[in-house]
Parts: sequence; C-alpha cells; structure tokens
Amino acid sequence: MFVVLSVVKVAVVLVVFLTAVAYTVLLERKLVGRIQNRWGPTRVGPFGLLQPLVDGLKLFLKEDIIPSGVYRPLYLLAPLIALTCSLLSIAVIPFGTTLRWHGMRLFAISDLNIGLLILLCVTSIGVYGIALSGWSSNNKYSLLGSLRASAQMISYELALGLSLVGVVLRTQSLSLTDIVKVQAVHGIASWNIFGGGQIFAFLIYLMAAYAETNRAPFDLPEAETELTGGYHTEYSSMKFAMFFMAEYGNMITVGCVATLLFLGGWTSPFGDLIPPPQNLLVHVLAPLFWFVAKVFFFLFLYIWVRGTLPRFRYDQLMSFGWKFLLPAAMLNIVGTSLALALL
Amino acid sequence: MNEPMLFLPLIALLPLAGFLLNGLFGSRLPKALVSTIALLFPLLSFALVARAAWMVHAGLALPVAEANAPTWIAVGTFHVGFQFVLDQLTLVMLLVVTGVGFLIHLYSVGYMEHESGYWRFFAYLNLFLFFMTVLVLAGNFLLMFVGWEGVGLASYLLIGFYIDRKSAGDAGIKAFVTNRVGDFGFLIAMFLLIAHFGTLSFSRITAQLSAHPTLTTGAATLICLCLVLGAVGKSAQIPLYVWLPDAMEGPTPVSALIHAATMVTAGVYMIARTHALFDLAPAALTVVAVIGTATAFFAATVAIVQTDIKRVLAYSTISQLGYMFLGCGVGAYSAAVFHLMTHAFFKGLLFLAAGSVIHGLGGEQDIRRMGGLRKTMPVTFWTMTAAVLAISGFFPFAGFFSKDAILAAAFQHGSTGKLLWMVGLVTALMTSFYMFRLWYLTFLGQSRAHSASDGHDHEHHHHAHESPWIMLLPLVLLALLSVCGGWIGIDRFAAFLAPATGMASAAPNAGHTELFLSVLAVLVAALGWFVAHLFFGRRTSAADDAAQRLAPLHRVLEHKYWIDEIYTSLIIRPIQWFARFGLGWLGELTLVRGSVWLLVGVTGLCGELLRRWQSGNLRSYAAWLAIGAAALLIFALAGTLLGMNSLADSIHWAVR
Amino acid sequence: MNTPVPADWYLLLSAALFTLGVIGFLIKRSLITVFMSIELMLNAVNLSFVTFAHEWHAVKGQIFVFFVMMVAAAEAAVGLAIIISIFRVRGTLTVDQIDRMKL
Amino acid sequence: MHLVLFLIFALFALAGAANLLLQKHPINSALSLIVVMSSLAVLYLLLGAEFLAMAQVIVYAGAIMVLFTFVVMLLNEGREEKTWGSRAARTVGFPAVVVLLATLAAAILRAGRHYGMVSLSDGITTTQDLSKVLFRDLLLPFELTSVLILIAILGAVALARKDDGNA
Amino acid sequence: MDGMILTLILLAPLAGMALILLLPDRDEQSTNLPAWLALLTSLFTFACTLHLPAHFVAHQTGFQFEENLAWINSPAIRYHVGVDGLSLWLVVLVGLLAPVGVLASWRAVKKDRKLFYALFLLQQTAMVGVFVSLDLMLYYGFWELSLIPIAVLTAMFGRNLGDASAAKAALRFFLYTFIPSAPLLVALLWLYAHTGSFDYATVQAAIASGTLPGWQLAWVSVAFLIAFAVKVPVLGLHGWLPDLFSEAPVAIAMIAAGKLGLYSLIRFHVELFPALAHRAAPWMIALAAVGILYGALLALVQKDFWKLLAYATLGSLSFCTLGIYGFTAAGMSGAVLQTLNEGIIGAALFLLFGVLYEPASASKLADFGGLATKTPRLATLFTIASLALIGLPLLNGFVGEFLVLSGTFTGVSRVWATVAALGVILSAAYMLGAIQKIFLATGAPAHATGHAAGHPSATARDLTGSETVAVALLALLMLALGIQPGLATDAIEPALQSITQSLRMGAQSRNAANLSPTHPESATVIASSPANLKGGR
Repeated sequence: MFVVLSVVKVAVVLVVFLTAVAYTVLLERKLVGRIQNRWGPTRVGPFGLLQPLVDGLKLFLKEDIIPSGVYRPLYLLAPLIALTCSLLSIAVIPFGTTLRWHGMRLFAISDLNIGLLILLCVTSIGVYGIALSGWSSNNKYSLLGSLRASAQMISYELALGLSLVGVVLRTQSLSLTDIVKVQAVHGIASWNIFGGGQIFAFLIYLMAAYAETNRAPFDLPEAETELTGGYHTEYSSMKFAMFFMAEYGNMITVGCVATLLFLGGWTSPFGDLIPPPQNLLVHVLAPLFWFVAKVFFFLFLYIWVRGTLPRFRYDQLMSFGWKFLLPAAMLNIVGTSLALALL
Repeated sequence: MNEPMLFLPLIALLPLAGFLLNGLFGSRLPKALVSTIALLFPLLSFALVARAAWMVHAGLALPVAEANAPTWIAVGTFHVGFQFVLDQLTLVMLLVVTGVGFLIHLYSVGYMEHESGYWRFFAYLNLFLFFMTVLVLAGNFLLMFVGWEGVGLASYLLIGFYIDRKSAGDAGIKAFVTNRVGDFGFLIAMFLLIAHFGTLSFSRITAQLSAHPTLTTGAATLICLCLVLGAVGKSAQIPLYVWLPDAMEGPTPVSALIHAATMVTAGVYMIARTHALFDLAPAALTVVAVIGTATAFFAATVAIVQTDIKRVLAYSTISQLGYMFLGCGVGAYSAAVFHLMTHAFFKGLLFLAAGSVIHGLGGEQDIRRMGGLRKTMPVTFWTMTAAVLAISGFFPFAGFFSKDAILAAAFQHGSTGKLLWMVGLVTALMTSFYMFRLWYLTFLGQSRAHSASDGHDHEHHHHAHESPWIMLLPLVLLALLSVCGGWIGIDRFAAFLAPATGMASAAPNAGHTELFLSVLAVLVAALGWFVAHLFFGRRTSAADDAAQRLAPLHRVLEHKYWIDEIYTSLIIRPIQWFARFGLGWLGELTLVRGSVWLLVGVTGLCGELLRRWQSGNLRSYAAWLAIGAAALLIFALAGTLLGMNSLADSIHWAVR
Repeated sequence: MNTPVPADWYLLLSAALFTLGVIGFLIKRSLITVFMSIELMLNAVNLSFVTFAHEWHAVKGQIFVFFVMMVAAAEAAVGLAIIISIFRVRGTLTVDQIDRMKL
Repeated sequence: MHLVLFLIFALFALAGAANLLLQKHPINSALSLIVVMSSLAVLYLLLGAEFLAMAQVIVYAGAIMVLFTFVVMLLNEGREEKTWGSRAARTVGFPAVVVLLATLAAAILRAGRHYGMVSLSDGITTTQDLSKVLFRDLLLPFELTSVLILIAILGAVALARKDDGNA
Repeated sequence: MDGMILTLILLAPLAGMALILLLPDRDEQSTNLPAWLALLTSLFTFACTLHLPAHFVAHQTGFQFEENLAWINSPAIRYHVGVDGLSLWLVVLVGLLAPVGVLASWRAVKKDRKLFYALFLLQQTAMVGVFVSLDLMLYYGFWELSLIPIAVLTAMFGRNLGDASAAKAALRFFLYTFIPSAPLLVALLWLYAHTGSFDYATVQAAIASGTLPGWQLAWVSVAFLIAFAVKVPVLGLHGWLPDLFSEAPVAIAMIAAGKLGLYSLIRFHVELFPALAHRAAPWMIALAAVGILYGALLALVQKDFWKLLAYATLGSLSFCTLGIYGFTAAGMSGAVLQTLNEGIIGAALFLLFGVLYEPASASKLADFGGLATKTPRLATLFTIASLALIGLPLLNGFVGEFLVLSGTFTGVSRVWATVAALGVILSAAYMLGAIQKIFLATGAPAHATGHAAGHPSATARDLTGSETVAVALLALLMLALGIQPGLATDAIEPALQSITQSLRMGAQSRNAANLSPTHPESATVIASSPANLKGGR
C-alpha cells in the first residue's frame, strides 16, 4: 500500500514538475521579450502556449551527434547526473499541508527530519555533472567553461549553506515541515523574511542560489558570447535538452526552498486573521495555492533579474562570492544567534 | 761474647766509595789522584780482611755474623736482610779477592797509563771489587745474587771498556746475556728454596736441614741442578763458556782480575758454600764432576791450537775451572777451594805477564809473531816461567799440590772417580804441553816480529822493552805466591776449612797410593814439557808439519769446534726469526689488528645491507608498510585469534 | 520485513574494503590512484567505527568518524597540492619514476 | 528490507572499490570511489548515523572527490603505463595483504559471535545528541580540527601556487 | 688539613689549567710562559702529594684522608674520595711524573703550548681522580676523563703528524679503551640497580654477601675485567700500545700505560669480586706469563726504539698482572711495586730518548751510533735506567720482579713462573742491544755516519741542566726503591692484607696441595679469618 501510494505521488509530482519546467522556459522567453519590448514566442498555440511542447519535440527529433574525440562513457553520463540531481531535490520538498492519509503525507513525497541537509547534498553532487561534461567533450572552451562553472558552484555552495544556518537556528530543527510550522504561527509577521529577522539571510541565499544555478548575473560559464555555450557546446538534441531541463529544474527547486525557508512555505500571508473556510477542499487547496504563488513569484524574480542585470566578469564573480557573500553569511549567523540568545 | 768490631760491611763499602768518587768526579780529577783513590780503597779493604784473618789466627771463633742487619725485603711471610757473614771459606775467598785484586789494581795503574777514559776503568774495577766482596760476604742467597749479577754487570762494563770497538761491545753483551742465563737458573733455585724453606739465609737453611731433614732427595737434586746451572753460567763451564774467550776483548788487567782470579771462581765458591744441599743430592755432584772433567779436557784441546796469547790463557782458565768443578763433584770441596786459591795466584800472574808482554810489544797479541823476549824482558820471563811451572803441576809449585789433591780425591771416589782421574791426568798432560808451547813461542827462539806478517806494523816492534817497575812488582809478588802458595798443603787447608765445608775431605789413605799419584802427576807434566820442547824447542817447522798431518783435527780445534756458530744458528737465529715472523706477523698483524678489522668489516657489511633497503621505490616502501601493518595486527589480535583473553597471555604462550 | 543483519557483516565489509584499499595502495601506478586508495582505506575504517558506535550505542564513535573526515579533508588538500607540484616539476605521476627526494 | 538494502549497497561499495583497482584511467577510479562513498553514506543511514551520512556525502563525495576529479582532469595525465615497479613490492606486498585480510576476517569472525544484530528499527542518533557530545565534551578537538583545516588550506595554497617570482 | 688534602690535589691542576688558558697568546718564541706555569702547578701538586705519605698511618686498614660529600642525589652519586696503602704511592707517582712530563715536552712542543699544557694538567687531575675516588660513578667519570686528553694530545701533538699516523694512533687508542667502557657503564648501573648505591664499601659488602644473582654477577665482573685489561694492556688487547708509544708526545706516552689499568684491576676487580676474580685467575696468569715472553721477544727484533720500549713495557706490565692474579701476599705487593717501578723507569727512558729523538725526530736504532762520547751524561743515565728495567739487583726493577716471580712460584704454578723468568734473560738482551746500537760503536766507521748533516747522531745534544736533575732524581729513586723497597711495600702490604687473606682462604680451599707448608720460624700463621666467602660459585 505504501509503495503504490508513493509511486502515484511521485508520478504526479514529476509530471507537474516537468510541465512547470517547460512552461518556465516559455515564461522566461515571454518575459525577457516583454522586457526587451518585443512579444516573445506567440506563433505556436494561442499566445505561444504550445511553444515548449514544440521545442521539446524539436530537440527530441534532432540528430544526436557525438563528436569522435569525446570520452564516451563520461560524455553520456554527465547530462544524466545533472538531471537526476536537480530532480532528486524535489522529493524532499513538502509543498502542502501536513495532511495524512493512511499514515501517508499527501503533499510531500517524503518528509525527513534532515531535509535541509539532503538538499545541500544534492546540490554538491550536482557539480559533477557539469565538471565531467566539460572535461569529457575534449574541447578547450568546454573544459574551461566547466571548470569555471564548477568552481563557481562550489564557492557559492558555501555561502548558500551558511545562509540557511540562520533559519535553522530559529526553528531548532533541520526538518522543512518544522521550519514552515514555525513561520505559520501568525502569518506574514512570522515569516522568516520579516518576523524571523532573516532578511539578510534571504538576500544572501538569493544571490548564492542564482550563482548555484548559473543563472542571471552569474551565468558567465555557459554564456554564448563568452565561451560559445560553455560546457554543453558539444552536446546536441536530447543531451542538451537534459542540461537545459536540469538548469530550469534547479531554478524551481531553489524557488521552492526559498519559499519554504523564508516565505513561510504553504502558509497564507494572513495567518489566522482570515480563518480559513472549514471545508476540506479549501483547507487543502489554499496552502497549495499559496505555495505555487510564492514559487511563481521567485521564478518571476529570476527572469526579471536575468533580463536586467549585466553579466559579472569571472574574477569579480569569484571575489564577490568569497569576499562579500561568505563573510556576510557568517555575520548573519552571528547576528541571529546573538538575537536568539538575548531576546 | 764481645763482638769484635769487624766492620764486615765496611770491607764491601770501601771499594763502592772508590767507585762513587772516581765515577762521579773522575773525569775532572788528575790521573794521579784517580789512581791513588783507586788503590787506596782496595788496600784499606785488604787491610781489614788481613786484620780479620789475624784475629781468626788469634783464636776468634768463626762464623761471625752481623747482629742487626738492616732488612731489605720484608713482604708477608718472606723476609730477607743485608746479612754479612764471615766464616773460614769467606775469609779465604776475601784474602784472594782483595789481595790479588789490589795487586792487579797496582799493575793496571801502569798498564792503563796512556789509555783514554782512565778514571772510568778504575771506577769499574772498584765497582767490581765491591760486588765481588758482597757476593762472598753475603749471608743469604738473595744478597749473593746481588753480588752475582753485580759482578756480571762489572764484567760487561769492563769488557766493553774500549767503546770505539764494536767487537768489545758485542763481547760485553754476550758475557752479560750468557751470565743472565746462568742467573735464571740461580733464580729458579732461589724460588725452590723459598718454596721449601720459606727463607734464603744460609744459616737458617742449614739449621732446618740438620734439625729435621724433610727435604726429599728429588727436590734437593732439582735445587742443586739449578744452582749448578747458575755456577756453570758464571764459571764458564761446558754449555755456557762461550763468553769467556770473547771477554779477552777487554784490557788485560780485567782479564786477569775477573776472568782468572775472582769472578769465574764464584761458581765454585757457591757450590762450596751450599755443600749441605749438594751432599743431599749425589746425582747433582756427579753431574758437577762430569761437567768439570769434560770442560777441562775440551778446553785444553782447544787451547793447544790457539794463536792469541790471551785466548790460550782463557781456555786454560776454563780447563782449570773444570778441575775445580771436578774437585767439588767428588766431594773434595776444600781441595777445590785450595786449587781455586792457587789458580788465582798463577793464572793472575800468567795474565799479568802476558799483559806486560803485550804492553812491551805495543799491543801485539799473536804469539806467532813473538819470540826471543827472554833477554829483553827478563823479569817477565822468570815470573812467567814460575807460573808455567806452577800451572803444569811441577813439584814445589802451588799447582802441584792443589791439582794433585783434586786428582787424588777423584781417584778415591769409586769407579767413576777412576775414569774422571784418567781424563784429568790426560788434561794435565795437555795443560803442561800448551803452557810450555806458549812459553817457548813467546820467550825462546828468534824474534819473529816481522817475518810471519806483512810487516805493516813494523814500527811497533822495534823496541820491545821491559815494563815499568809498577807492573813488575805485582808479577814478582804473585810469582812468590805461586811458588810457596801450595806449601800450606791440602791437609792443613782442609782442616782450616772443615767447619765451613762440612765433613773433612776423605781421610788421606795409606801413604803409598798418595805418593804414587803425585809422582805420576809430575811425570805427566815432564812428558808435556818434553813434547813441547820437541815441537817448539829447536826447529819451529816441526809444529807446522804436525799441523799439516793432522789438518782436519787441527782445523776443528782452530775453529773451537764451531761452538759459537752452532749456538748462533741453533738458538739466536730461530728466536729472532720466531719473534719477527711468528709474533710480529702472526701475533701482531693477524690476531691483534685482525680483531679490529673484523669489527670494521661487520659494521660495514650491515651498513651495506641496510642501504639497499632505502631504494627510493615507493612501491617497495608500500609493501614493507603493509607487512608491518600485518605483523602489528597479528600481534595485537593474537589474543582474540588464539582465544586468549588478553595480549599478555598470548605473549606468555608464544614465549613459553 | 525488517530482517536484521548481524553486525559483523558490516565489519567484514569494512575489512574487505580496507584490504582492497591496501591492494590499490600496492599495485596502482599513478600517484593519485594511490592517494585515492588511501581515502578508501579511511572510509573502510569509518564504516567499522560507525558499526561499533551502533553496536555499543556510543555517540563518540560517530564523533570520531567526524574527526577522521576533517583530517582526511585536510590531508587531501595538502596531498593534492603536492601532487600538482610534483607533476609540474616532474611531468609524470607514475610512482616508480618519483624516487628522488629532491624534486 | 534492511538485509536487502545492506546487500545492495555493500555490493555497490565492493564493486566500486574493485573498479577503483581495475580501471586504467584515474578519472574512472575517481568516479568509482564516489560510488563507494555514496554507498557507504547509505550504510551509515542503515546504521542510524544520519548526520554522518549527510556529512559523508557533502564532505567526501561532494568536496574531497571533487578535488580529486579536478586534479585528475587538470593534470590530464592519461592512462597508467604498464611499469612493473620493484620486484620486492610484489614478493613482499601480496603475502602481506593476504595475511592482513586473513587476520581481520578471523578476528572478526572469532569475536563476532557476541555482537548483536543491526536492524532498521534501532534508534537513529539525531543530530542533537551528536552535537551535544561534540560541543560539550569534545569542543577542544573540534577547534583543533578547524585550526588543522586552516593550516591545510594555507599549505595547499602555498604549495600549488605557481611561483611567479615576485610572490 | 688532612680532610681537604685530596680535594686540593685534585683541584690544583685544574686551577693551573684555568690559569694557563687565560694566558695571552703572545708569540711562541718568547719565554715559554705556559710551560713555566704548568711546571709550577705540577710541582705544587707534587708537594701536596708528598704530604700524603708524611701523614699516612702505616698499619691502619681502611681508607685515610677520606672525604664523603653528597653530590648528586637522583642517582645516589657521592663525592667520596680516600686513599689507602694501595693508592697512596700511585698518587705520589702521578704527582712526580707531572713535572717530569712538563720538562720532557719543554722543547718538544713548539706551537699551541697553551692547549698542550692545559690538557696535560687535565690528564693529571683525571689520573689522580681515578686513584682516589671511592664512588663507582665518580671513578667512572674520572676514568673516561683520563682518555680524552691522551687522545687529543696524541692527535694534535703527535710526533710525525705528516702522514696522519698520529691521528690514527689516537683514534685507535681511544676506541680500544672506549668501547669496553660501555659494558662497564652497564655493569655499574646493574650494580646500582641491585645495591642501591655507588659507594665502594656497600657494593663490596653486597657482592660479598652473595645475595646478587650468580651468573649476571659473573658477566658484570667480566665487563669490569675487560675494561681494565685493555687499559693495562694485557696481551691480546694491546693493539694500541705500539702505535701510541711511537706517536704520542713523550709526556703523554710516559703516563698512558699501566698504572690506571693495574690499580683498577686490583681495586675494582680483585677486591670487588674476590670469588669471580679467582675464577678468572688461571686465564689472566696464562696471558700475563705469555705476555712477558711475547713482549720480550718482540722487543728483541724491533728496529724502532719507541716500539721496542712499547713491547718492553708490555712485558713488564704483564709481570704486574701476573703478580696481581697470583693472589699471594708477595706477588700482589710485588705487582704494585712493579707498577711504581715501571712508571719511574718508563718516565726516565721516555725523557732520555725524547731528548735524542727531538732534534731530527728519528727513532730508528740504526740512525744512531757512538753517542757515548758525544752525550756522556745521557749515556750513563740511559744505561742506569735500562739496567733498572732489566732488573739488576740493587735497582727497583729487580725487587718487583723477584717478589712477583717468587709469589707466583710458591703460591700459584711453577711452570708459569719459570716461563716468566725466561723473560728476564731476553729483557737483558734487547735492552743492552739497544744501548749498544745507540751509544756504543756500531762498526761503521764513526766519521762516515757521525757527521753526515742532519744525521740524528750528528745533531744529538746532551741533557740540559734541568733534564739531568730530573732524570738523576729518578735514578736516585730507582736506587732507593731498589735498596729499601720497604718504603713502598710497608704501606702497600697491609692494604693488600685484606685481599690476600680472603683470597688465600678461597685459594686454600681450592688447591690445598701446593700451598707452601707453614714453617716453624715464620710464625705468622695465616689468620684463618672467617671470611664468609660463599661467593657465587
């Protein structure tokens, strides 16, 4: 019984996740278009809504070219690692209320009391995908690109981890559900971002996350103008698609984590001011709605930043990471612990 | 009894004072002062001895011993002191030693007139007298040993007097070393005495022997044989006589004093002194007798062919000593001492006469280039004649009485005695032959100064002159003593010595055998003279053709039976070879240095082995690391593996 | 469903891993691989630590593993730095050619 | 369940370790080592040490192995040539290994009889009680390790820096 | 005053050394200041040592002038010094040899005089220290200290420095004596572990009580024996002797051999381990007797005088060892007397031949010849010294040899005594041979060899005033000891009384047969002191 239910849950979450990934691509192209005063894809389907389907189809049908000088086993393995890592993190994120049915939690695939740590593990494993891809495609640009990308990811991972410590300090537990429960006490006031005093942590987390996913201002390694596409230049069709999906998957995961940790997860901003209607459906759906809204807000933020901010130079990027973010995160920890101890 | 002031130590110390004075300051004193010192002290010493003799004659009871002698060595139970004792035997010896010694001192003042190192000679002479008197006066063996070796030292110094002549030096060493061989025997004897008697003083030993003679004959014989070895070394008997002929390298007065009168007789005196021991060891006595006779005969044969005047006299001394040993050997100690005394007189005289001949002829010692000195040196001639007659044993002279006494004693000494007597008689014949040969060649016939040799030393010979009076006076005195020395007669002499030499010699048996023996001796002497006359009297060629006919025998005798060469090759060369190669190579280089090289080698080897282990190859390091880990693990887990409950038990198990 | 596993299987596994680590340490020719097999050995030991920690309910066992990790991290950092400098100077990493103390 | 999980991941670990030895190219052995480490992390989970498992993954698989892979990639040394190395290594090395394994196995088997069983239901040591011991009893060693890590960092930087002369 | 005298004797040379080291390094040609200072110090020390016999109470057993101060307390080492009959005259001997050594090296040492005399005085302290110290560790300290100056001086001031043979000889000497001293230290510590103190008396009592484990004690005694035997040197361990004698500076070679080793053998082996010494006796006697012959034979064929002297010393020292291990009253006191004699005679011979050697550093006997006329004083004194060495009666050599030989003959074994006596003959041969080659005519026409430029006998000079006085003094001493050995034996004999008594008991039980029967009139029947000598057998 447990197995069947969990398989169903996984399937549902996966489908939702993948379609979300596809549509984020579309969303991004539309939004960037709008920022650059143009419309973005509109031809396929009403307002271009079917564009992702078509892109997927295109990438799927393209000829899968494998260059000769490539180190084949790792060349094939790399995209797989990247994709699995980005997908794995979803399994740990609880997106709905802690409703239990037959002892099974409906709105989370699995709820571990060290959920946060697993997230960190997955991000650290993710580095291999990029590192191996660059190296195995036996091309100088891709090697350089992959090295820079993995170096960037490793350094920002530090800042990411440290910024979460503030939140953990406040909730005294690593389990994500507990973190949300703490923030649900009285609505927006108790969200970590406002009530919890973790505003700085949120900003550090945001920047670190952008760097982790090689997005926006930190997307030097695979930027077309710099290193001809960085580590996935040699990849074509499906393998390139995997990388692409992995990248957007990471974006969504980051979004979910941010909502869970800083925006109070599936709790409504109003807290208990407006008592939620009593019937089950609303009780279940409302948190879901709030969770999706917050994630959408983060995605919007991503794309907005990508559209507006210029790209960092690599040495600025590294020095920003090590010389500004890391100390800031440490300061944040000290500040929060002092605050908790004194108040 | 009131202790008459005999000043016994003074007799010895006076010559020592002479030695010290001359030795330390002699080089700066004028010659006259040196000679006065050299003569004064021995004279004083002789005066003291004469006074002692006069007191003995006046009824002083002998033996007289110093009361509180200073102790010399006192360790544990062993105690020996500077003990001087005077008894009849010592008195006789002292008279001879100091008397003849003084005369020879007088003589050498003249003889050494123009020699360099004048003071050194007299210092050594006085030193010799000191040691000789100590030897004779000694009350115990150790003190006698002091004199014994001291005399050897003095003879070494005197023989090696001419320091610019290598042969003199070598002769000195040879004398000293041979004496040391003898002293070795003496030393062993002393140890045996200590082992058996716990003391070395004569009186105590004789007291113990008489009190309870626990000494077994075997032990006694051993002791006596050692003593005999010492005597043989000192008195130049058969095995150890080789040093005496070479000792002629020293100046003639030295030969006279040391190698005729006193030192060589020390051996005989020692045997006489320890007669108590010898009486207990008849075997030792026969050995002494046999050695004596053999030496006498052997030396006589060699003396016949000697050409150097002093060598002849040297061999004759050895042979006469042989007679004394024979005397002692047959138990006639007093006869031996009597012969010793008379021999001192005429042999001293012979040497001094020879000295004055050499002095006259300016250093010429080869009798073949002498002759016709009868007229040029009358006094020397006559005194020499007296001596020759005495030594040959003609009737009125001293030699007859003493030699006859010994031969008589030998004759009565059982069957072996008869044989010894026969040999003794033949030796007597030869003695008179070579003495008269010498006599003829030196004094009679024409002077052959320049004929036989290549005339290079022509200028020496031109004025053979008679020696000055100072040299002639001792000659005359000694001649008198040689003539009337024997008149004391053996009986009165033996009686006098009886207390010192134990039981009187065998009572003289019925007169006629005694008479027959003495007549026979005289006849033998006459025969010897006649043969010498035949060969050397008129035609000198007779000697030469006799030599040709008996060429091989002649050559053997001439080369002194090659004894010296035999000794060198048999003893000296092997020792040196063994020392240089045996010990030098084997001992030093292999054993001692070898052990060090072994150590070095081992350490080097270990170093080499370990070096190879640090090869730099990481993989080998890894392997050894693994082995180490495995071993450690086994050691640690031995307990659990073998079911023991703790590591300690496993160790015990393993160790048991 | 929850069939228990005897503890010494874990130990056997750690022993096996350790031995494989030692073998790697012996036969591998590239310096980095040797270095990796050392890491493997360390992990094997960590496993036995955790097993014993579980067995005797002693948290200290795990703490010790924690420290082992720290040290392993430090060691890896310095080791790799050395390997890089060796490579820069020698141009090769094969163990047999690196046999001079002087770089 | 526990047995199944244990067997799977034990096999994964052994296979990874074996692969480490057999592979020619260092990159492959590096990856196989990552596999070993991850499977070990799971085994830690089975043994109830959750924080350790995560630490294992983050520290070992995530950081140290990344370093290794980076170094392998950067140096790009290529396949190992076939040098036989010192004969002593083989003659001494292999018996040593065999003895090692034999003793370990024997010791464990002999002593293992009185060890208990391991099952999923056993309690999991939470991070709280881990940190309680770490920060109260063993604070000093903890600080020391931090100093150690600092030193390691400095060392690594100093060693690996290209001495461009004017440093 | 009595209480402080020993410390004074020990510290005086050190003070002198300090003073010398402080001297300014003015050029060497001027007045030889270091030498003068060294001479003054050594004379002062000699005067102090003379104080000892003056106040020594003859027949009182046990140690006199004792000083016993706590020094180091973790291992209980005490500054415990004292003198008894045995070591009394040895200390005086060292005092005497110091000025003689300084005189001997007056002209020989031309450069670095300061260092030479400083180390020389250090050596004096070390040697006196060895003789007087009664605390085992203190003794060991001085024992080691006495090695260093000899080695350094030989290496730096050795005679033919050209071919570095001096350095080799120094190293060989150092290693020869240093290596066995390591087991010696171990033995000392073992004793300390078992008896709890380094004090001589307590250790001796503990060993005598027989509580210590048997076979380990045997090994400890062997370690002691070997360490001292090398220093004597006994036959077989004498590898260093010929080299050192031909390389070391005269002043050092004079004092290097014999004394230390022999004293230590008596005090720290025979007295400390009576029963075990007894077991080792047969070996030592055999080695000693053969050593006498060995030394004499080798001396016979040596061409270099120094080597000849080395082997002669080996011979005469073997005499001492023979005496010691005979365990007879006569033998042992003879041995100690012979040590003194060897010291005096050795000093004289070294000084004299040093004078001959110094101008042209030629030591081959063939180089010399006919020097008696050129250097009369040197010749006479050399002859006297060699006669003493040979053992001529009325000179000290004879008394020593006679006592040892008689002791061995009556008490030990007649065969070995006879073998040893043979050595007496050979000693005469080689010494007189040496005199013959050096001083008397050598057959070669004198004018040919004599005056060749630079030929040793041409450049030989006679003794200077001071040297003559020194050697004449030694000669007088030889004569005095020869005539009146009681001077020394009166003090030595009672000290050895205790040893010979206990050992006699041991010996008596062992070989009652050939013990010399007691005689009526030498009534001093050996008091059968109930020495409860169980011993470790």
